[in-house]
Amino acid sequence: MMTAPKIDIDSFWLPKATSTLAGQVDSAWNIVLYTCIVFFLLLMVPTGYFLMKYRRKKEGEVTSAIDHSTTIEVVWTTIPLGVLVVLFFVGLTPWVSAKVAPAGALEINVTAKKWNWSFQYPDGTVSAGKLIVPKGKPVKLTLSSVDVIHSFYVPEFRIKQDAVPGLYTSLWFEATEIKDLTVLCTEYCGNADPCPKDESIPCGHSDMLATVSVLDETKFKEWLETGGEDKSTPPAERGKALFASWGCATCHSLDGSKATGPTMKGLFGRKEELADGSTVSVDENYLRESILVPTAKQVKGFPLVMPTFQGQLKPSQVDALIAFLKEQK
Amino acid sequence: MSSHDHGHAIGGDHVPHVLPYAAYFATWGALMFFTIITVGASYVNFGPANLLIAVVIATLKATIVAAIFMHLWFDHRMHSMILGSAGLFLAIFIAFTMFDTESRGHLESITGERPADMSNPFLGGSARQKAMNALYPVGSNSVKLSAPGIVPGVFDVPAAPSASAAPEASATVSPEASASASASASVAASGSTSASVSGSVSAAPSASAPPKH
Amino acid sequence: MAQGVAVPGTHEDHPSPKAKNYINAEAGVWSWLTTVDHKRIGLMYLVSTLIAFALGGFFAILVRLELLTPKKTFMSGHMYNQAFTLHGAIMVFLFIIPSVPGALGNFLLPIMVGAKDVAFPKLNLMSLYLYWIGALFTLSSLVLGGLETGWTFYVPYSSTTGGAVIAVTFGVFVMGFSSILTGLNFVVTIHKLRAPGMGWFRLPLFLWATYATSLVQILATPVLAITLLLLLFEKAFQIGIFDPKLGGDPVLFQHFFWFYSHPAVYIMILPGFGIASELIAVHAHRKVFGYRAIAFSSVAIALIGFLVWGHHMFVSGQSELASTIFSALTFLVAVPTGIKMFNWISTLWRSSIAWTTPMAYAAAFLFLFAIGGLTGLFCGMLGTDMHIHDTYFVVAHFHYVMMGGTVVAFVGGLHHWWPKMTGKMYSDKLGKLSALLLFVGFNATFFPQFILGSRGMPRRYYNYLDQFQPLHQFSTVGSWIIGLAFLVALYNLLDSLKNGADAPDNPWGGLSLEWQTATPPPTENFPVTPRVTHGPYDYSDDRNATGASDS
Amino acid sequence: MSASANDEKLSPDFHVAHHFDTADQQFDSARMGIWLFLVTEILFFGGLFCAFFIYRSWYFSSFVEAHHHLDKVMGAVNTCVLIFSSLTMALAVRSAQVNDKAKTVGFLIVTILCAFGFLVVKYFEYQHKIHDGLLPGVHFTAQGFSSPHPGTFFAVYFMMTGIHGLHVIIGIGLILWILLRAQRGDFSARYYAPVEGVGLYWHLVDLVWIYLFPLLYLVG
Repeated sequence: MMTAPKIDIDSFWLPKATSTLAGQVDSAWNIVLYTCIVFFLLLMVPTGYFLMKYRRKKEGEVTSAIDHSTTIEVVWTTIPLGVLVVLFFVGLTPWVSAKVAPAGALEINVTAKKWNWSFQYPDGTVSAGKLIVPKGKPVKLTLSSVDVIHSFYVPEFRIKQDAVPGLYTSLWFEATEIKDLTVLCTEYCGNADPCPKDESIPCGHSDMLATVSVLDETKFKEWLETGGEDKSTPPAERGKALFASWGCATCHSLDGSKATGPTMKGLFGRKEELADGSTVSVDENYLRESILVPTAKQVKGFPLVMPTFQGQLKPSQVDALIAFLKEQK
Repeated sequence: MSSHDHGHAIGGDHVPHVLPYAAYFATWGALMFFTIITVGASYVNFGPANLLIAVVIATLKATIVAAIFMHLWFDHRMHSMILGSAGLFLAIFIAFTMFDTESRGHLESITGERPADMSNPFLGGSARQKAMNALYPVGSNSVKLSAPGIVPGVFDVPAAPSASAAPEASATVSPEASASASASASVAASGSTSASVSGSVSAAPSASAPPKH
Repeated sequence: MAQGVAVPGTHEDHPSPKAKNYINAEAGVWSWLTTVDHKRIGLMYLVSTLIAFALGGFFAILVRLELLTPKKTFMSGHMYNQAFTLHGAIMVFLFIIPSVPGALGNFLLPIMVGAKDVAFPKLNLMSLYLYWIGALFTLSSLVLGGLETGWTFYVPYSSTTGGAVIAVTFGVFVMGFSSILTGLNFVVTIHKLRAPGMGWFRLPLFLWATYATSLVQILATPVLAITLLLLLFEKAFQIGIFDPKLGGDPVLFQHFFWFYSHPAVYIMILPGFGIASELIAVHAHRKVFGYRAIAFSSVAIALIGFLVWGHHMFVSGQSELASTIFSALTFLVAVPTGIKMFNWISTLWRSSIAWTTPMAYAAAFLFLFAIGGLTGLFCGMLGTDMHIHDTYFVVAHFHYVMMGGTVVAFVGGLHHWWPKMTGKMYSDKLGKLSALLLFVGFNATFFPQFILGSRGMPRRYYNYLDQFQPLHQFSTVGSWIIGLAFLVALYNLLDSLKNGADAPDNPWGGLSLEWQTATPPPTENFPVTPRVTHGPYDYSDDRNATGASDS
Repeated sequence: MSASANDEKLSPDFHVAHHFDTADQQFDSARMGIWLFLVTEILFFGGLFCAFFIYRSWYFSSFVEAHHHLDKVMGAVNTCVLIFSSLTMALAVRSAQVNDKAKTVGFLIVTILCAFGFLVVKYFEYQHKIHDGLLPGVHFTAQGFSSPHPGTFFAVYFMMTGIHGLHVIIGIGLILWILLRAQRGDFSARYYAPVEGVGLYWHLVDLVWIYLFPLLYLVG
């Protein structure tokens, strides 16, 4: 399981509100909460009172013959109806603001797959598992999924939207605080069986977490300019991080054990037998091709299920991955 | 046991309500007639009305079958109500479902090409993406993201071309319009919803619409 | 005794309970398996659904136990997914949907309308067999590699995952037919087999609720059947109706599914409403306040229930316009539901409440359902639903409705009609103890889940953030109390069969027809077809006031 | 209406089931049951109609292109066959109503023959589709389609006609059952509820096809 930031709870019911929308949702929440409490008391106080007062003291008590009152039926039909109409509009308001992103919002594409999130910025920068956004600027997320339905949920932002394969859905937010927040998947998407030994690798629905890092505008620009990568760390180390964050480890083991895909242990220089009968020697070109066009050379005995990473990984990231894979002796 | 009592709604059910042969053959004739009509109509292209014509004729035929062959016309009104309720709830089902599917943005209308590349939904397909890729070649290390407005629309520069308003296409309507409603598939619908409800949102939010917030 | 309801020759010189009744009319397993007696079929439904409930409850306990700690407590994530899927699927399809109509409805409906049997007794037996066959297919998943789709079978997960999806889908498909046939049987019985004098407004409210339920079963279940059939073909042959890779639409599946499953929520809760009306009226010995309002609100809930299914899909990618309309319509359902609550409470006013076990359950029902119903407002509101959708808040909400509502009413109804069904009285003390334990355990289990959900804990999570652990632990302990409550109730009822006193014909002083016949009832319910002269709740001696319900 | 006149026409096997008071009540209940059952059938097919309308609207060009691969003539022939069988079924019910056993049996036989005829035509249609690779979803192998997702049309086509065909087969079984009972002399002017019930079912099968034919074959 990825380490996820704690959800900040600052009231009995709700997490701390850290987006512009959260305030609106919370107002609606409070209105419906107090309405419910009032109605609950309205129902339960008489119930409790009647249950005590009208206990049977002796057999054969004569009970009231009043069996209806049109007036009172009309009253308790129309008053709740009026309250409900109001509640509908109370609920509608924050929702409309949640659904219509301001023009000029920073547009980020979100791709969900079992069991990780990746975020693609307009300049092509791709960040896996970590959504970096500027504070105080509207950010519009366009979601899709490559396998099953997932759902993007940030409790402190009060936003949620399913990521559906074959469909684009969207939502937007504007963060109001500089901090790290947890993204949760709320649409059930299964579990790997068995789980990878390494517990840091997401293994199922409840591990499909990501982090939203809200930075101030300057820091965000800096981050984006470097493509989200820290060039000072050695490539192999960056590759290791990429290997984990892109979910490669879900299918490729590092210890030689068999999984959905071939193991990465002793990969470099190995002779692989392909599905078409030919063999290939694993070198940089083969690795690059397999990452970008997995369908090109399918290793015998493994299903062709790997998605392409073309357009998601930058060349420098592919290089980093290759550097990491070369070290897996 | 009378067979002369057709023509009025039946009362006692243990008296079978027997129609004359002529009624059956006339019904059959009418059905064949409408079959010929509907087949004939299929050779003429009425455009969008094709479906409507077919459904209307089919409904006529179905009504005839139900009324005569299935005896509904002479039967308890209850049975007509039962059949009617089936139609009503079917209509509710189809109407509400299509209410969603017709007002929802669908991948096809966005990408303009099918089948969509499911393994990488954001690659290649969308016009917006193509425009974006043209501006910033994917993965190109040579792109230095230093110019202001490089994340169009976010940091000031209202006039800067937004990601979706690609150089080549600010004028063309179809791929671009869909691309800017884009990616938010369904936002177009919400635009009209909210417009009707709150009147505060433009009906077709696009990249060039004034910011609301 | 039989105030206002003249049933010749049933009660005056009623012989001892050992006399011929539906239970001892014939002996042997074969006589039960081939019976067309609605009471025997009802009893077999009762036993079957209770076994299913025990099994579903077992999985619930496992799920709660696993959630005692974040990460692994004692089972793998894969097994956890199967446990909650089976808990949901069994509880919904094998227990709640068939339980009240199948068990209590079958047993009581013909007696309550004064008929000898349901309209189509053989069809009724076929329903039971279809239920058994469907249940077998569903449970076969236990040995066929499990099922981990969640009870909602959302595509494309269900059409791409392994396990026994096809077997379960087929099982639920078959059980759907069982449900349809039961509903059809009930509608025809109520329309055509009412005893002389049994006008529509002399039907006990339980029958109005059952009637509304049956309408929903007939109108909604076929859509589930076609949905599951399409899913089955999708899974087996990849026909591409729902598969996005082939141009299908996963969200369309949700429309199909919820067009059934939302009305199905009313299949589950309406019978509970009906039972609650009976329990309150009989044990408070008062003419029901707003009989017609309660009766019509049942039908209204059933019909409006068809217009609101999209509220399960506010964040699914459904168009915003559709969501808005569905949300608005959703609020309409709250009106008839509120009317019921108000009228029940008014029925308690100036009544004579006997604190029996069934009344204790009815009181628990009123409290729990009030919470379940009101918290539905949070889910129906677009803005707040966005936050709590697919979180524990929703889990708590529907458990308050389904379990706090239907199950509590069902167990209350079981205690209410147990003497009639078995001819034995149970211990009232133990019965009330079980009601109290259930009430305490239920709130301990599910109230914390409201808090968990509103704080951001998603549902169907095997692993969770450490900060949620205290509330999860509280909830798990609560689930043990619920388990204990059911064990006490089960012991009490089973013990009564052996050691209980013989039940009189009318232990609670009820006025509807089932109390006017022998206990247990004879095979054809009444020696002579009863002639009904008054409404089912004319407890008041003031005969002038009863005119209102005659017409 | 003299009771004795009715009694004469009662078939020997007929008796009012134990839980009904009168034959009327039994007859009415049976018919209401059948009508309610037909409601479930309509809603069952309704799901597929819903899918048809939605995907037709989404993949309009694909549906138009794909429907040209259906054989209009065969569809029209089958429509006529089914409508004719509906006529003979209605006449069979009429014959039962007037105590004409020979005609009841005769019309039922014609109805069954029509049903088989329908299935034979359907068989040839399916054979062509399968041969041309016009199958649903992943099994769609036909070449030369210019629009995407023609498989979706055929998914709808095969599901709809397949389930309809299944109903025809069930119908054959039911009519056969009625036929044997009619032959045995079970029915009379006073007791013909099973004939009418199966008749209603058969008309519904026809009714569904009345919609399927234009939607799938004609407008696509």
